[in-house]
Amino acid sequence: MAGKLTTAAEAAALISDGDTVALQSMATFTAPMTMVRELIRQERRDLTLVCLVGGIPVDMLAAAGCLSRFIGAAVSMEQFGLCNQFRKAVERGDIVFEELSETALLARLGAAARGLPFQITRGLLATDLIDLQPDNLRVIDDPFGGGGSVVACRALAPDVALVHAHRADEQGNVQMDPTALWPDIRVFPKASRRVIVTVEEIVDGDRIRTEPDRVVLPSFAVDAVVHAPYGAHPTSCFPRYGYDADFHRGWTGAARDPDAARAFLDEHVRGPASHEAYLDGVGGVRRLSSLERLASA
Amino acid sequence: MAGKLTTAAEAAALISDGDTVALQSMATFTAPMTMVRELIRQERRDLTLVCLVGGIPVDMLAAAGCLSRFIGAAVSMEQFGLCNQFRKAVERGDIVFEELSETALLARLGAAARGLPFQITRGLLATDLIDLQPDNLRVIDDPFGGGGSVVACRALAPDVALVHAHRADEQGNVQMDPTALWPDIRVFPKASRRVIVTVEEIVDGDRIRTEPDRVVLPSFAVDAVVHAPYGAHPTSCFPRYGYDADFHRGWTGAARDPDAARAFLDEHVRGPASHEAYLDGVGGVRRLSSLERLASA
Amino acid sequence: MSAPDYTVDELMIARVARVFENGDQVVNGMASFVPVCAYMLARRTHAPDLVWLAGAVGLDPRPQRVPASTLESDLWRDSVAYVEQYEDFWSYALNGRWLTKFMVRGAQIDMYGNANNSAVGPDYHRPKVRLPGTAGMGDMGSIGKRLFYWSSTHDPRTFVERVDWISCAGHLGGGDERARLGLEGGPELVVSNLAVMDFAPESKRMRIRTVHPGVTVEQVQEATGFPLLVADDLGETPAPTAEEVRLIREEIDPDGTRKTEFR
Amino acid sequence: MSAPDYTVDELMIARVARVFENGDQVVNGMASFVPVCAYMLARRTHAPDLVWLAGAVGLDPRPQRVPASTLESDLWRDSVAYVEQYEDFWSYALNGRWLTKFMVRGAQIDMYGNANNSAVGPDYHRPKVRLPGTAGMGDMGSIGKRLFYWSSTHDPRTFVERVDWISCAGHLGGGDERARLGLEGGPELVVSNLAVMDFAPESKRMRIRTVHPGVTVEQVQEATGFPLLVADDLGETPAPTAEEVRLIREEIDPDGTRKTEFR
Repeated sequence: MAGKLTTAAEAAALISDGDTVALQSMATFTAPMTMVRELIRQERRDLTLVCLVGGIPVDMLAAAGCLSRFIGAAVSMEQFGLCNQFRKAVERGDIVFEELSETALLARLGAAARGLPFQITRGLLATDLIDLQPDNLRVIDDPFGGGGSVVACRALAPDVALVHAHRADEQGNVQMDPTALWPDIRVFPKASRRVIVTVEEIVDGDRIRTEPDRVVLPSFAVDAVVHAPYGAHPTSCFPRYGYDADFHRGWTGAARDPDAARAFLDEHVRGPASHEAYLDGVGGVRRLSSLERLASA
Repeated sequence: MAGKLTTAAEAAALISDGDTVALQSMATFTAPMTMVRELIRQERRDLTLVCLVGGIPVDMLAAAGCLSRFIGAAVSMEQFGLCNQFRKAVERGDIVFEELSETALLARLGAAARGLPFQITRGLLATDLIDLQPDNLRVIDDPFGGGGSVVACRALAPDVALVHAHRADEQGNVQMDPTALWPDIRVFPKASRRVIVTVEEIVDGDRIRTEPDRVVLPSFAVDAVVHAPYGAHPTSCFPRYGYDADFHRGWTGAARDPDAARAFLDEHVRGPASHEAYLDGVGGVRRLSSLERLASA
Repeated sequence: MSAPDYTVDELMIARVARVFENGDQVVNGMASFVPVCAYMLARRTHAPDLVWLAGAVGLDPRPQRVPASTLESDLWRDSVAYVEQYEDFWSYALNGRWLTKFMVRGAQIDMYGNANNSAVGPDYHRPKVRLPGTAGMGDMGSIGKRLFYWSSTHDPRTFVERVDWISCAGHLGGGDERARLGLEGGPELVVSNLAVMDFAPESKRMRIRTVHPGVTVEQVQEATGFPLLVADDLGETPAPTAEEVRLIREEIDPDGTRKTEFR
Repeated sequence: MSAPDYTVDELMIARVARVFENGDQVVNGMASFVPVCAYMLARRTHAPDLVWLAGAVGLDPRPQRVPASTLESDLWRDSVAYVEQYEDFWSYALNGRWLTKFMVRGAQIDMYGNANNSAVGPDYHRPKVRLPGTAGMGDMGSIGKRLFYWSSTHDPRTFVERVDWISCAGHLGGGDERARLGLEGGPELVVSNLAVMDFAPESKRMRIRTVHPGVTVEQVQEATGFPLLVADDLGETPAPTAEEVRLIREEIDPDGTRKTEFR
């Protein structure tokens, strides 16, 4: 089978201006930050981002002017605040926020994953959020009677999914060590037309075969694999390393002001000539080791 | 937490005549045979059985007169034939076969698991099977237009689910070693009102905690745990033991004739005074060891 | 025996803990220190078998102490199970048999127990303040859960007459509107930093049940953006016991992380 | 170079193998020795990167030889992944991007490529013969898959004018009926123990493309319960090569398990 190993820069070429990008992200949990930084460097524009809960990658992409739309359930960096650059852009009307409850978002993506025009949920019933999206959400009756009303959620098929995982082989069999499995890795890739995976390590297929039940994405569902150790930094990658609290605080401090945010992105995203240079710039081995200690504490 | 450990006989008391029983089963793959034998011994009647693919347990339950209805996608013991006792009962009209494609069955059970009145599939469209079940299947249109027709599948909530797994703790956290995970263990229990699990071994909770990602059922979703080593015999329980081909051949030979089938059930199901006596009766340690060798060959 | 000294966070945690019993299953989301401390307290006191799904991931974890995040792996260390979320957690949550009580916090809560975490202001698309988003509350309000609010900011900005946008369905317009729409469950209790409130049986209007020690009904009303009902049997919120305070301070949250909610 | 001696099972396996190419993903169900041998042969010859999901469970397994069951763990030993079926396999199968070619066998196949694995006889509820059931074919016929039939029993009992019950949607009543209903894909090829048939472009009626060496069109017609069309460029099914036969006999299925389909 043709190997799928490529670089972040080449993988990002699979993403065009105007694309809908499904992005793995929770408040501070694993996000494919190497690819996020690459999109900022390559100045992608007019992206629609799909997240369950957007954290720092959403704020950075918003600050860099990459986004015109966000589809998801929440945006927050939890203890590090509310993603001010993103929030201000929504308040200005520069980014459209298509807000969905978790089950409604998952129903839309699950429908695309399964080739269905829609799936249903009882979430969102009687909220104000349904009428805000008549093209995507519609209240329908149980055709068998007796079951009451449900919300039909129209299929949402992103152009590309970006996820980060522990390891893969060159064919694209992607494996996770025991950890939280959020919907962003369980259904985002299946719903999307192309899938780009960054991983902590590239291994031989025989290593994957020792734990076949821990493969989260089979080779045929993966288009590109990028080797990116610490590729989730500054988000966490349990059980390998924790989130970088200092980096998050540095960003939230900078993100209060557009100029400071730009300077921060220049220093940590646009400036470093390589992934290794980025890691050196955020504190190098010393910092990364301390994050590893956090994860194994 | 109150322990859930009980005996097969006591667990079977959770099942009443007339109940709908979701039964783990593939052609020869893992089925909770200890509980199946107990239902035959206790002479349950008028059961509706829900299987993805029914194998020897379905044929034995049919032969013993326990069944009035079968809901599922197929009944077959693969190399060992078509489940003649079951088949004859359907041909006589004694057992109603509510036949569903795999996705239609899973949509019905998934709807119950998720508290939805129905779920949809595109499976079965244009077949003759939809019109045979107007109460359970109905063709509806995509409410957003453009998506064409889909089949709404009414929720199916069995009274009880029976499954067999590798291990559990006394609280009912159920774990599987790496193996095939069929829908019968992934969705049958969630859809059912009560869940009975037989396991190869009972372990301390700390053993479960070493592989938290391999728990297939959390304690709160399990009502009863029965210790049943070799509890899937004569079906397989990979990676512990293979299916018992000789036993299957013995049954298919007997099942050509109602009297022979009754004698077989007397010998191997109604006769043995205990699970251990059953295992001795089918060949004891010598046979079981040879099945283990098959699994690890 | 009530504690000689305690702070309002400890009082709220002790009060919230009493909501949960053996046999319940509970879950927490992000930045949920009051619920997490309350679950941990309940498990150490009257409800040792309370089933806790930390972060909707880790079943019955053994965290050493409350960490800085309630949606990170530190919280679900040493779990007996990691529950995959897309298929497993949501089936358990949507089914109706499990996780029947759900704790919610809203940037706005109104007199009928509707909550808003979406947007402040009349123009949803150009909001005065874009809030984080509905996340799971947009589901939990509609699928029959019994809702329990907590708020560390009892003020007229949080407790508003009508939320700008209903992103969590409470009692809607009050009365039997919720029931007429076929929705089960709904808001039962609000535990704030000033008082404990429920919803009157007929009107479904928010009603003071107990005021915290040292707080008057008038102070609660003044901090609320709509007229509150007052229960006939109005009482005082019980102070936490000395043992409860000790557990919170010494075992559950020695770092005082819970206080980040009370800045 | 064709093999000096071969049996019809080997000819069918070699012919079926040519259906699949690098980049395809394929799956097998139970008692599917012709497809399994064909996948294993294709992977050893022209399509080394054919992705095989053995038993809809094991991805790219390394079975030592074809076992007695094609739905048991012996088939998916040493897989690179175990694909969970309820959420994962079915998403990959239903999505439309993967697993686009599907092999089917029916107890009855009709002139428009509809198949029946449900019941024989006009009364579904009191059938003359209760067949095993529709299983996955009730899905695969309706969700846009390209269908490839195999049959080791080319006789008028299997090849019937109209199936008693359509449990796998083929070209339905023929012509454009399938397209009018919005169904994509559909039956493309039938590889039997006598001939290879496709479906005429307009009428969608079954049509002989090649007859196996030593078989005449008349013999095929005689074994068929409806009038077959005959392709203008009718030819002979290529015999398997010596190397194909060697691979099947020595590496893939030294136990001859495939022959259980040809009893």
